[in-house]
Amino acid sequence: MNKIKTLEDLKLLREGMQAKFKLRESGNNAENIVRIKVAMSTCGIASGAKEIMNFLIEELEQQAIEAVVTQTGCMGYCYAEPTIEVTVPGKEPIVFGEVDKHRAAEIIEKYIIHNELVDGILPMNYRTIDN
Amino acid sequence: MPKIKLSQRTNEIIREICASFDNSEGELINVLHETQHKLGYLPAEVQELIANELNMSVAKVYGVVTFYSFFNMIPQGEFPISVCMGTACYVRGAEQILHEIKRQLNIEVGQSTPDGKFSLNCLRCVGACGLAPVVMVGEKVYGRVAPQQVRKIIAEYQESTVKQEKHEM
Amino acid sequence: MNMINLTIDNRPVSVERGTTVLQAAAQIGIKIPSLCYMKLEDLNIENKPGGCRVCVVEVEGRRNLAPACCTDAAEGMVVLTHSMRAIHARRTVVELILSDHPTDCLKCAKAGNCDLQSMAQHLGIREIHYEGEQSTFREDTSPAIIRELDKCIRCRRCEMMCNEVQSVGALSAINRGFNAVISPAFEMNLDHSVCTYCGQCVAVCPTGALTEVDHTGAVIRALSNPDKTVIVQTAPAVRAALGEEFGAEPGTLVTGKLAAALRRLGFNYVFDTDFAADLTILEEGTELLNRLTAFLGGDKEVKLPMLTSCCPAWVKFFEHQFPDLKDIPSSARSPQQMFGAIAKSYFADKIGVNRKDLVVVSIMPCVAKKYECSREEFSVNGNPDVDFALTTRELAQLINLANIDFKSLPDEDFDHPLGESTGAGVIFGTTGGVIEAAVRTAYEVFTGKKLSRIDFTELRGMEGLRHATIDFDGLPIHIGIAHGLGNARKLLEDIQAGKSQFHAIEIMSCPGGCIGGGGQPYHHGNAEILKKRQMALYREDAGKPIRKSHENPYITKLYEEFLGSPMSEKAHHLLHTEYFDRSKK
Amino acid sequence: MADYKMHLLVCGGTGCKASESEQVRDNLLAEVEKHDLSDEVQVVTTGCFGFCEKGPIVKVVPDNTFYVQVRPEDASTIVMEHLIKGRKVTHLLYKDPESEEPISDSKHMDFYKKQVRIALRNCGFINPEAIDEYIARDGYAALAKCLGEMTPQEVIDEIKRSGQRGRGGGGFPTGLKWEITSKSVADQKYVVCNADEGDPGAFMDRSILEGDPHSVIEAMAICGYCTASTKGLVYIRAEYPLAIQRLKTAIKQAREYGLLGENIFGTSFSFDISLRYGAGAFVCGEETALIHSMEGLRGEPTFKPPFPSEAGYLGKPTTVNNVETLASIPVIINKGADFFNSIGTEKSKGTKVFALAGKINNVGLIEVPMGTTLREVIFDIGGGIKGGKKFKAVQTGGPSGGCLTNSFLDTPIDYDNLIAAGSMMGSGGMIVMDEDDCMVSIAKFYLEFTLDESCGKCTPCRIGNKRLYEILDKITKGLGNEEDLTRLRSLCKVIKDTSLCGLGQTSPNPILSTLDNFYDEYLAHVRDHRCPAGQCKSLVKYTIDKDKCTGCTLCFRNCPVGAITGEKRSVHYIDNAICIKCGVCYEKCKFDAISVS
Repeated sequence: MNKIKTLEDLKLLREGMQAKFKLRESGNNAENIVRIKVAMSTCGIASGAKEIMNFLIEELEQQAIEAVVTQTGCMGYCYAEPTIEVTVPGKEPIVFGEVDKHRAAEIIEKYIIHNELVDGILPMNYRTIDN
Repeated sequence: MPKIKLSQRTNEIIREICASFDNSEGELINVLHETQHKLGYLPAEVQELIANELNMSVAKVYGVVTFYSFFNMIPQGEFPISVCMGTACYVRGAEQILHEIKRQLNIEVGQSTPDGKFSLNCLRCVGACGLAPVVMVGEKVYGRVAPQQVRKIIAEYQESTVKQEKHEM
Repeated sequence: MNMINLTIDNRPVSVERGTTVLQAAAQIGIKIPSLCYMKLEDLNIENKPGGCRVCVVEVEGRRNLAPACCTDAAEGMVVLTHSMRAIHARRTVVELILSDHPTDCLKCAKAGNCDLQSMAQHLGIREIHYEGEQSTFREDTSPAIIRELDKCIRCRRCEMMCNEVQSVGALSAINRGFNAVISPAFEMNLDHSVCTYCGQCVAVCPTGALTEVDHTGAVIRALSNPDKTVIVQTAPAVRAALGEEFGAEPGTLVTGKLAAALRRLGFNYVFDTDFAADLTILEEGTELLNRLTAFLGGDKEVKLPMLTSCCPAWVKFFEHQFPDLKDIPSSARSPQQMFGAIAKSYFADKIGVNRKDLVVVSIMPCVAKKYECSREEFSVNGNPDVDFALTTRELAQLINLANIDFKSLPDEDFDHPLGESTGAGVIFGTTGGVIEAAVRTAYEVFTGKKLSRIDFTELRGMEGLRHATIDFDGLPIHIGIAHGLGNARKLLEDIQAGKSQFHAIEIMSCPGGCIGGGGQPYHHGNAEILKKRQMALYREDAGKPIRKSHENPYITKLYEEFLGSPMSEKAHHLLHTEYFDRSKK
Repeated sequence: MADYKMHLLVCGGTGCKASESEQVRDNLLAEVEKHDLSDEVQVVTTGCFGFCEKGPIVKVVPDNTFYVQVRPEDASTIVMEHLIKGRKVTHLLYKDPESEEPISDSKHMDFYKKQVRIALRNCGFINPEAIDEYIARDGYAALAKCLGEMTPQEVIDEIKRSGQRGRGGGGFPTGLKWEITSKSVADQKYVVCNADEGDPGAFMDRSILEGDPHSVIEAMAICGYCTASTKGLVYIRAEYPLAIQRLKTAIKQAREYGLLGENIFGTSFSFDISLRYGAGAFVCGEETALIHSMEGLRGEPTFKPPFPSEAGYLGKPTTVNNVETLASIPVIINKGADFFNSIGTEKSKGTKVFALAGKINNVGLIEVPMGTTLREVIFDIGGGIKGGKKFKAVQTGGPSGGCLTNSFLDTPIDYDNLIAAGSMMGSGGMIVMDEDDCMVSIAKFYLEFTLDESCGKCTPCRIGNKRLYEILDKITKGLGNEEDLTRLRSLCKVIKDTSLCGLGQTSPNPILSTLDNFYDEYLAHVRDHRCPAGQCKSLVKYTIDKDKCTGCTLCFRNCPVGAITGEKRSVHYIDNAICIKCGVCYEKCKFDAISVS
């Protein structure tokens, strides 16, 4: 990585990254893949987020589902750890709570493959500053 | 306190740590962290050597070690048990858990079992309040613990003999 | 411009910027009580942790009470030192301290001299509303100092003295919360630590937590044993301070009464350590001249500067902290030990008493002297050269026990032969005095000329570090002076670094020298007392008929009859010593 | 195979459940089946929407229709009207309280979302170990803007105008703090991030550092620019290994990108950050103690002034800011002070992160605008009290704060209101207590904490708190008297009035606030030797009602100490000499046969 020397550098990088994410999220082209974020904060990890992340990666690979699984910080739903956010192309991201292996398998099977929701999804209950 | 003699290697380790912080008195806490990380605890002889290396009084080193609850002067058990005593855990029954562990292991807080297997400590909030009450064994976090589960948790380790990867003094 | 106007207890006061409320109040005669705060004016010693909270006052517009000792006066500030709220808080704070303090005042070594006791009395405390568990600690007895931490009020004065002033580092605050206390590392005994027994912690402790080991009982036993000949020596600084214990103004010289009191106590011979001080000058002075001559002659083996070695705390200090420099100090023993060695040889022979039946007691301004006389190298077949060292305070105790009305005593003289001294011996008790005494003799011996003036005022004073150059008839001799071990450390570090330009350095452990020793009457934080004691010694010196050690006729006689010459083999055996590496390296 | 076109999301949060949301779901399911829509419409239960006051809630996806206060009998209408006829059921829509207009789309009713995430804007959103993701969300744009377009004073003015106050507890205006350091003259100055989050039950700072470390790094650099400091230090608890690791990674990445180091953005401004570790001393959250600790000393506070802004780390001017304070700074710069100060109350601007814990359903990390009421936080966002129990108190401000009761539930949260109510903002721990919690024990719990964490330097904190604890202990053992309550209050006041640092000055707050708000409970302990919550072990006794006991042996089997005896199918007994009063039998008994007295 080259150093960011100017404001322009930063803007270019930002736009490049934003475009990349948009591509992923808009879901009607090459990057037509499922994105999963696993909340990996202390309490997430303490309640098994790491195992879930590994499980998801393996399962998705085995089922040949194109997906990116990344970590993220605390989503705030400590009562429902581990939590994951799943973004299926073309759809709003959905947060699932209390994800154990069984539930993770269910999410892949029902939601990712069959667009079927599973009980206990966590509605986003906060406003962001994005707009 | 029984006197121990530090091995040549331990001496070197401590000297290296001190040197990596420029033997600077102001870095004492970092040095202690690093040393405890490597050796598991900070017995008197280790503190004396550190004082010597950092060119400060051993009384001051001891003053710092005894001020911060993170530093230990006695070896921890093979499986250190920590009970979170944060408020969230407290209102969800951490005291009963602690009581039960003390009863099961027959030790008080700050002590180790005679076989050196377990040591018991309290800590203030690991930040897993969503899982209260929380007990940690080594690095592993047990959430939503009930007094009846304590026996089972301890039993998990009773048989096991995972040697800690700590440097022998 | 830099004056600040404020009101304290409805009275206006104008003070310089940087003045605390406590000091500002004092300027208009308002004495805000305090316990932990202590300032020794001009000695650069201040203890201001703001911890005891006794000096809290009400400052208009502030949410909480303010500690007067660390609150700077500010323009327009309105302070109430005795509002209901302040009094209630102050009394409660003292009650809290008392609730964690033993109540055995009647048999406490510090009774009558205890700041906490006075404070409780001052505030009229008759009941403690908050009784509860008291913190308890193991009592620790060392050769010189007793630590009874149950009586510690965490004022941190001892810690400050031990670290900031003395740079000894034997003590530190340890643990925290209710269990916090001041202790050596690992709560070990003081005698396992790097403690030098300088006793400055004892000198400033407001309570009975730190006191000296009491040897009065042993001395009474010796005095009442008909088989023993008991002789006493008394250090120079004692005569300038003992009077304080009996209500005399600080700075009152009580040399004559002191001799009288000692005689009434039953000592068979009443001698003066000043005699041994003169002897020290001859030995140490000769050693200096030898080293100087060799050095000037190009001898690379010779080490300079030469450091004085009269102070036992200083000796223990460099043995622990600068063992690599242990060849630099003079090998001369301290006056106390020279006296003991001569008393139990020369004098014992003279009066025909076996050394085993001769008991040598010393009266010292010092607690480290207790330790010094217990050092193995200062005994012969297990019989110490000096049997017991009492502090000035212990002597006062002894005088009281013997029903002596000190004030009404007549002035008496010391006995001969070990009681005769010169003005040079007297000033050993103050910082700068030893080196001045040495210069008076060294100059005349070195140059062969008579001094035109005897008072070397350039060597006097109270600054922690001083230096002067004395012209030895064309040869400039650079002299350094340090009192307080923290100051001494600076000079030693210079020596280690090869930066020292001095030929000779005088070091005394206690601020002010022996007049400020750990065994002296308590100064309670008043540095004026030390200065007055210092002036007293210079007065005594000025009034002495002989003021140069080498002119002391009894010293001359001693060499003629017994020792031969300074640094002779016999002198070396009896009057010199060696030092040990006490570091753990 | 189903291919759902629509989802009906029924809130399954505890609040909604209490108002029959389960019945709503069952009815919806039945209606869907009845109309043969099972393959197209899926009915699911969700977690809490955070709008419990208007529950039960049903949301229709994908059109985001948001129905509130849905009754079970409304199910048929929703299915018939909305699903089949495609018409929204107007009377179930949320009505704007001002205009009385129904709002059909949840996208246009963000206001029901009580939370606004500023400090937490990236937490749970980006990968904290990927600087690119941070940059994609305007990361380091604020730093670029400051360096490129603003003078240090302009930045400080902007922060001052934003009205932001320190989130560590004290509430000192951030801009002012920066300004003081900027005006101090010295050859070296420091920026310190206080990440020694020690309040038990608080984990805001940890979450931010774990979830969005770059926001803190960026803000420290901005602070460095404003105050002409080139060195930053993060003082972080050693108990937070994950946060430490993420922070280290982030610092490394920022250095690689040239966002830390020499000549940032090609300007003459250089700044770098290193870490210092705490070692388990709560008092080190106090800034002078923190600085001593960073210098390798015992973390004992010293008297202020001098303030760190004038003489701090190594005697140099030092700006000490808390993690959350810093995390909001880039937003203030990017979106402007007006954006920030449009949120909140008159004297407390912006948002505050709280760690919601205790006897509450939705334990978690939340961020709400200043001025949100405790009721909204506890009952909407927090989803109410666990197990359907009664709300008793909420503790804010950790060991420095107080317990607030029912009567404060509608108090808008801000610095001044909380202090007026006898508590304080503190760093943001919010512990909810229910009817089972004994307030005397809670006060004692906090005192024990303070006692443990007091540095021992000043008398009132060292001995005074010990005495407070002893009195409380006596009371919880049933040995107290009414005079003790007077002594307690009087000593509390002196400790507050005379202690050296914030720890001691606030340590009596948990006692004073419980004395104020739960005096009857104290009285019950000292007068009747009774613990109304049944929590003080010395004062309770468990007994088995022989008429109700069925001899099921469940209590016998669960008793950890073997205090219960009895044959199968016959009445059991508790031996009170052995009983440790853990309450397990009481919880386990299915027949209500065990009583506490």
